[in-house]
Amino acid sequence: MARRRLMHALNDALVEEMERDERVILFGEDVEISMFGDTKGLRERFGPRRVRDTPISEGILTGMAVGAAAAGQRVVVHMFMANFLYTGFDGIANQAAKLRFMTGGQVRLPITFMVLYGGGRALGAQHADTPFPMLVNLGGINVVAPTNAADTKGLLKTAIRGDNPTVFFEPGGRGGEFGEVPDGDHLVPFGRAAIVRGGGDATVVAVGSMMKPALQAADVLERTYGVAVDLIDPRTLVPLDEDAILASVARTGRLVVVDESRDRCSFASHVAAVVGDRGFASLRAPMKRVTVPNVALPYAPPAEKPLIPNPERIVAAVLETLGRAPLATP
Amino acid sequence: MARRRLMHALNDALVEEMERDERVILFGEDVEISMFGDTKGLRERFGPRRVRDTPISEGILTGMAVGAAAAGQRVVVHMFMANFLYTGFDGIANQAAKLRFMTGGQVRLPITFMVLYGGGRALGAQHADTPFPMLVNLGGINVVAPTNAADTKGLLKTAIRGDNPTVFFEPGGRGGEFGEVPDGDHLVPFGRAAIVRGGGDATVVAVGSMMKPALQAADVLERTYGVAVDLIDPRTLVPLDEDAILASVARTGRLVVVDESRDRCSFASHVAAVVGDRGFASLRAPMKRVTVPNVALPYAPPAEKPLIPNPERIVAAVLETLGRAPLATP
Amino acid sequence: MDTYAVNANPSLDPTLEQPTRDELLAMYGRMVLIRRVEERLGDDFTAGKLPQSVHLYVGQEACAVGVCARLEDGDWVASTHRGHGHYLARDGDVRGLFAEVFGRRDGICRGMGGSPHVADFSKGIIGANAVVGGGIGIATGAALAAQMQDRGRVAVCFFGDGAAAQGWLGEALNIAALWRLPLVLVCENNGFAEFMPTATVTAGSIASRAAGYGVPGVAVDGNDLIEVWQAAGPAVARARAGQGPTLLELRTYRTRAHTESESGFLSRPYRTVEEVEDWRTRDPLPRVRDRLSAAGVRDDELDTIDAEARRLAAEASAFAETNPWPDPSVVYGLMFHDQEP
Amino acid sequence: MDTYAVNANPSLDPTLEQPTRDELLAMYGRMVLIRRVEERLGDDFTAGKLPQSVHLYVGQEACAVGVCARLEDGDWVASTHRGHGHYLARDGDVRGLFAEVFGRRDGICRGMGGSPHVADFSKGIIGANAVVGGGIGIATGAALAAQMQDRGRVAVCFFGDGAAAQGWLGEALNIAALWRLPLVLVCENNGFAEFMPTATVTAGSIASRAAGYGVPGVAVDGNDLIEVWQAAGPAVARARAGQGPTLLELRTYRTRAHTESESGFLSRPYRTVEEVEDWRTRDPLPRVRDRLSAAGVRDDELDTIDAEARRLAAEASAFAETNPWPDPSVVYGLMFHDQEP
Ligand SMILES: Cc1ncc(C[n+]2csc(CCOP(=O)(O)OP(=O)(O)O)c2C)c(N)n1
Ligand SMILES: Cc1ncc(C[n+]2csc(CCOP(=O)(O)OP(=O)(O)O)c2C)c(N)n1
Ligand SMILES: [Mg+2]
Ligand SMILES: [Mg+2]
Repeated sequence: MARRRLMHALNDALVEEMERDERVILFGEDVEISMFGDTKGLRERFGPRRVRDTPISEGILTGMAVGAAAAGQRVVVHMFMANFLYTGFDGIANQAAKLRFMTGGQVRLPITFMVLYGGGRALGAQHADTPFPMLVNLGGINVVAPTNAADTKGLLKTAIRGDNPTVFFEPGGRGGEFGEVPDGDHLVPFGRAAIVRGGGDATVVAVGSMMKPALQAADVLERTYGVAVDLIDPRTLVPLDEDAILASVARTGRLVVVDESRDRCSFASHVAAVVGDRGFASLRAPMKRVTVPNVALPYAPPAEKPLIPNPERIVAAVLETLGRAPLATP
Repeated sequence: MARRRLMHALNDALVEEMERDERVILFGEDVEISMFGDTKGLRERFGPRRVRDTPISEGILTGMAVGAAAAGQRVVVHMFMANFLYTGFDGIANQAAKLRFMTGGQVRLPITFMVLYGGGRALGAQHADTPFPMLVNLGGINVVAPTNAADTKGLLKTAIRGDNPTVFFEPGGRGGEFGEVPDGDHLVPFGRAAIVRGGGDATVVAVGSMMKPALQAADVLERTYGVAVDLIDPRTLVPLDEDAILASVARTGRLVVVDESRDRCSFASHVAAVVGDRGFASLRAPMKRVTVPNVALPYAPPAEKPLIPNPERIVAAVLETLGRAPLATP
Repeated sequence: MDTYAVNANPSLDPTLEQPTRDELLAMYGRMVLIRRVEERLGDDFTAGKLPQSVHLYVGQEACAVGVCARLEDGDWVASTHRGHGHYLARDGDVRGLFAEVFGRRDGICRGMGGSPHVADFSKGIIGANAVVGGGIGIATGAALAAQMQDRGRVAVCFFGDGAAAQGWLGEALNIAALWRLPLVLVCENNGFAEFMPTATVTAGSIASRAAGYGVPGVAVDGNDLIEVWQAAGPAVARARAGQGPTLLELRTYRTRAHTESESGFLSRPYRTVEEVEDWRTRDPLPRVRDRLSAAGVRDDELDTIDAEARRLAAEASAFAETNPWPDPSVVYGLMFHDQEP
Repeated sequence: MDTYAVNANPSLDPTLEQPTRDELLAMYGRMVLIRRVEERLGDDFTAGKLPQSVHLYVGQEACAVGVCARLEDGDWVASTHRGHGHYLARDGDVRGLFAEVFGRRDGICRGMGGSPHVADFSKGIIGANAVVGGGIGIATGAALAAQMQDRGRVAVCFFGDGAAAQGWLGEALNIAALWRLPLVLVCENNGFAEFMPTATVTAGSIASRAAGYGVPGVAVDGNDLIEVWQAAGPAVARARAGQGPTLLELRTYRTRAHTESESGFLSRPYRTVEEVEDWRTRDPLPRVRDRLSAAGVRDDELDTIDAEARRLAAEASAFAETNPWPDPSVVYGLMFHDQEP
């Protein structure tokens, strides 16, 4: 075990996979100097052929990733902020998600698109989206959103070593939280949720950076209300470990999904839809989504902050599923 | 009343709104000759300044729409197939959906993006997507998907006359179905669902081109099983008439949503999530989604056909919510 | 060749490389095969045998054949919705092509892609894009892979005059020039983007766009096989030698419909009969045939080539027609490698 | 001017139009105001008063001022993440600007946009884009609207050398040339795209990209106000006269950080101290000041301009600091006009 920040875990994963397989290449805007630290030192270590700064041309970077992967490389593309996935969306939605299918399975596309996402840092509407839904909906793209350092490393390694296109959502925030990371070749499989807490009173599914407020909410619920939740980290949105969620709801009968997507067609909506179908028999209360309202994120921090799911909203949602009211805040 | 095909209803709406307001302009690829017939004759009628063929440059067409609208025009852009929304997605997701918000409301953006969508015509994966979810999730874009000629006309007129960006999903198929269209200045408001049938046994929500198989399913259910469904056409996905759906589910306790989006994070998922929250108390059975499985659409018709919601799948889903089994097909 | 140039008539320029008689004969064979395959597919469409309409390559054969004759096994080609010709120019499998266009089980893409997506990695066809211009990024990426792998491979991207308006072209020129990628960008300017004449959607000229990136841009007569071959040679060689990209503009003409179904939906003509007839007089096939005759190839030899092409097309069409449809369940195995969708 | 040209030193060319003394003085005032506002915002950031880091315009003042001096009320300007200068060059409101950058209620965008989105329609600023290159489409659309409305308006797009790599630039050149849109594309080549030197991400030259579309492309010294003004004049006039677009490349330098926070996260330098110092010797402000002195403007007059700019900045900063935050509920009224989100 080693204590690593999220960004270092990302960096470790990149180093290990680039060491392991020389077909792995990395390109993107400013990956050499690395504003966030995730790709720091890679250029020096692996040289200018394998690690390349690119012009600001998201439109073609995604298509290039497809071509380079189809022609035998393992490609990591840093797309910077998730909003720039929109800018390069053709290469993802029309090409990466479909080329294997359209060619009758002739090709493997080992591509990892890395992006930062989410709000809370006064970055303004064009740098703060969490566009899980459009990617999850494509069908042909794996979608990964780790919540801690160990999974960040293990999932990124799985993405790079895998043979399918993946969008990897880096938890935002410079450097990120510290966490214990297992030594050695630590891989985390796709499609297996983590049960972060096993409580039994209600099921809380929290995605990516929403795990932090969800953990805080779980503490408050336990301490203040004596409510012990099952807290589930899906880790990968595609593939999705529906069974882990359903198993928990089968015990709790209650579901709250915490997701930084905007509400309509959010990932939270989809989890609720799955449970409202396959898990309906065990449901004992309305399913709650704690998401970003259907607005863009503003710059002014006091206006931005309440839009992003926070412990208070999560606590209130869980209590509502239990038919209880939050205590008046002092 | 006049009997008009869907494509003619579109054309009528365009003619009327362009007659009514000379600020309305139309551009896009091959809008002059009009492959689908929707924009036919407009160039001749309104001249080469207001109706313009553009180069194949979706990337900038969407951004141009924003600029032209912000500078005082009412803009209709034909984006051809819905898959090309991906190609020009930056202008929609980063610009059209956010410019008003980011400028503190300084601007109105009267933009209508017209697209054809959906499968069933052996057009292949890059011409057959139904990307409702990514648009619905943006928050700042109205999403319209009419099912019949009258609404097609009325909703398109509302979109063009409105002051907000709208993606208008034209029901696919050349020419389209016939339908009765009211005479005069026929406008259909956004956010008001249509109750196509009032049955009471189960609620079926069917979107856009899925209304046709849903109607067929409703017939079969009535004739063969004695089941009378509430059939709801939301007409606009954003804004969404949640109340109409909830009112129906309050009576029926059963929900089936028919949507040509791929399943994960589909519009169907969102409707289920809303009902699984606000309508939970009245639910008496698992909520069913009849959608496209999480795959791309293939070219070979026998492989494509079963992927698209059809009356059989809808009938089976409705019966399942009623705890009944379909009769063995002869 | 470092600047934009339209060669006057280089195929007659004795200082330029000339194909040998055998090379010419081989290229002619491919061109004839493409022509007969396309005509047959046109007939098959008219006869209602195809699931969808098709975009045929008739009139443009010299482009694919002249360029691909310069390629080697292992080189990559990104193709378009009008891609049957590119595939056949890469020694494609005629039956597999027909079966694909018919949407059948033994199509090269198992019936999943269809006419606009005729891709065959075993022949270096790295996707045929129905997103106009979508191949540009893919080819640029393939060129990057080729550079990494250092085996002298090159990537060629075919795209239309319509596609040249996509911003990706500029992005590709920039990146490929900066990184000296082994990329040849081949614009087949066939006069139309669907029904829009090139001139109404293209400012300046396509070949001249290269100069702004310090990339050679060359325009030649795309209906003249020798010119195409002569322009492609140095471009491919330059790429292979690690000297970076070239933009070729091949000026040709689509003598058939944009899509075979167009007469069914167009309400007015978009070009004159005279224009089409005029271009037919510049048909690329007879020009090569004449040259071969002049070089002493007998008429009956040439007729045999033609007959054999017809036979292959007819045989493949019959094969495709009786080939089974794909099993619908196959779709679930194709989204991901080794992973459920 | 129909081809790519770098003027040697046109500001000294007596055959070119020269600004009057008053015009020059007015432009100088704007430049000084921008400089002092930016310095003040830099200090405010360092003092921890801003919600986020800022991209300052220091060193580039001649670009915005020289171009905008050629504009009229009603003309449109699409701006960038480095947009404070463009706004002030359009006679922007200093208090409204500060309040916006502070994220406050009385900011020009009500605190919703912040520093990278300093837009003010009343001054013709049609959005400031934090999507690099995102203004290109918007300006092209505004130019189309201007053409439709036929009032001689023009649209100007400012964008960086980094943004020039976005394919949108080629798309805009093509469409604007075809339709003769009243568009002036102004690339401020300040040497870097974030931390990537222009040369590593730009093949050929930016101004020369215009030629491929038959559009004039001109590169001038962006640190020389007169040169910028001289290049912008004909470009704006051409647009206004309905003759179509022009691409200007203004070669300048960013003497401050890419983003004021960069020293906090960069692990290594991306340029030398000498390079920055060298460019400081070419600071656009003293060059204009010298000229004004030579034209007889007294030092104390010039000093007063400077003092007044400082005062305005300080006053606006103090205003912003005490201005209330926006009411969080305001967000729900801003997604749509007259419609709930
Ligand atoms: C991104 C995109 N936009 C629009 C279309 C619709 N479309 C199909 S073919 C075509 C014209 C293509 O013209 P060109 O590139 O010249 O190729 P050609 O058909 O002439 O071979 C268009 C616009 C498309 N397939 N993809
Ligand atoms: C589409 C997009 N890609 C990447 C970024 C991240 N980014 C912010 S500023 C910048 C550099 C812009 O360079 P340039 O256009 O030269 O403008 P400058 O900052 O030099 O004024 C980049 C890459 C972005 N904001 N938008
Ligand atoms: Mg063409
Ligand atoms: Mg720059």
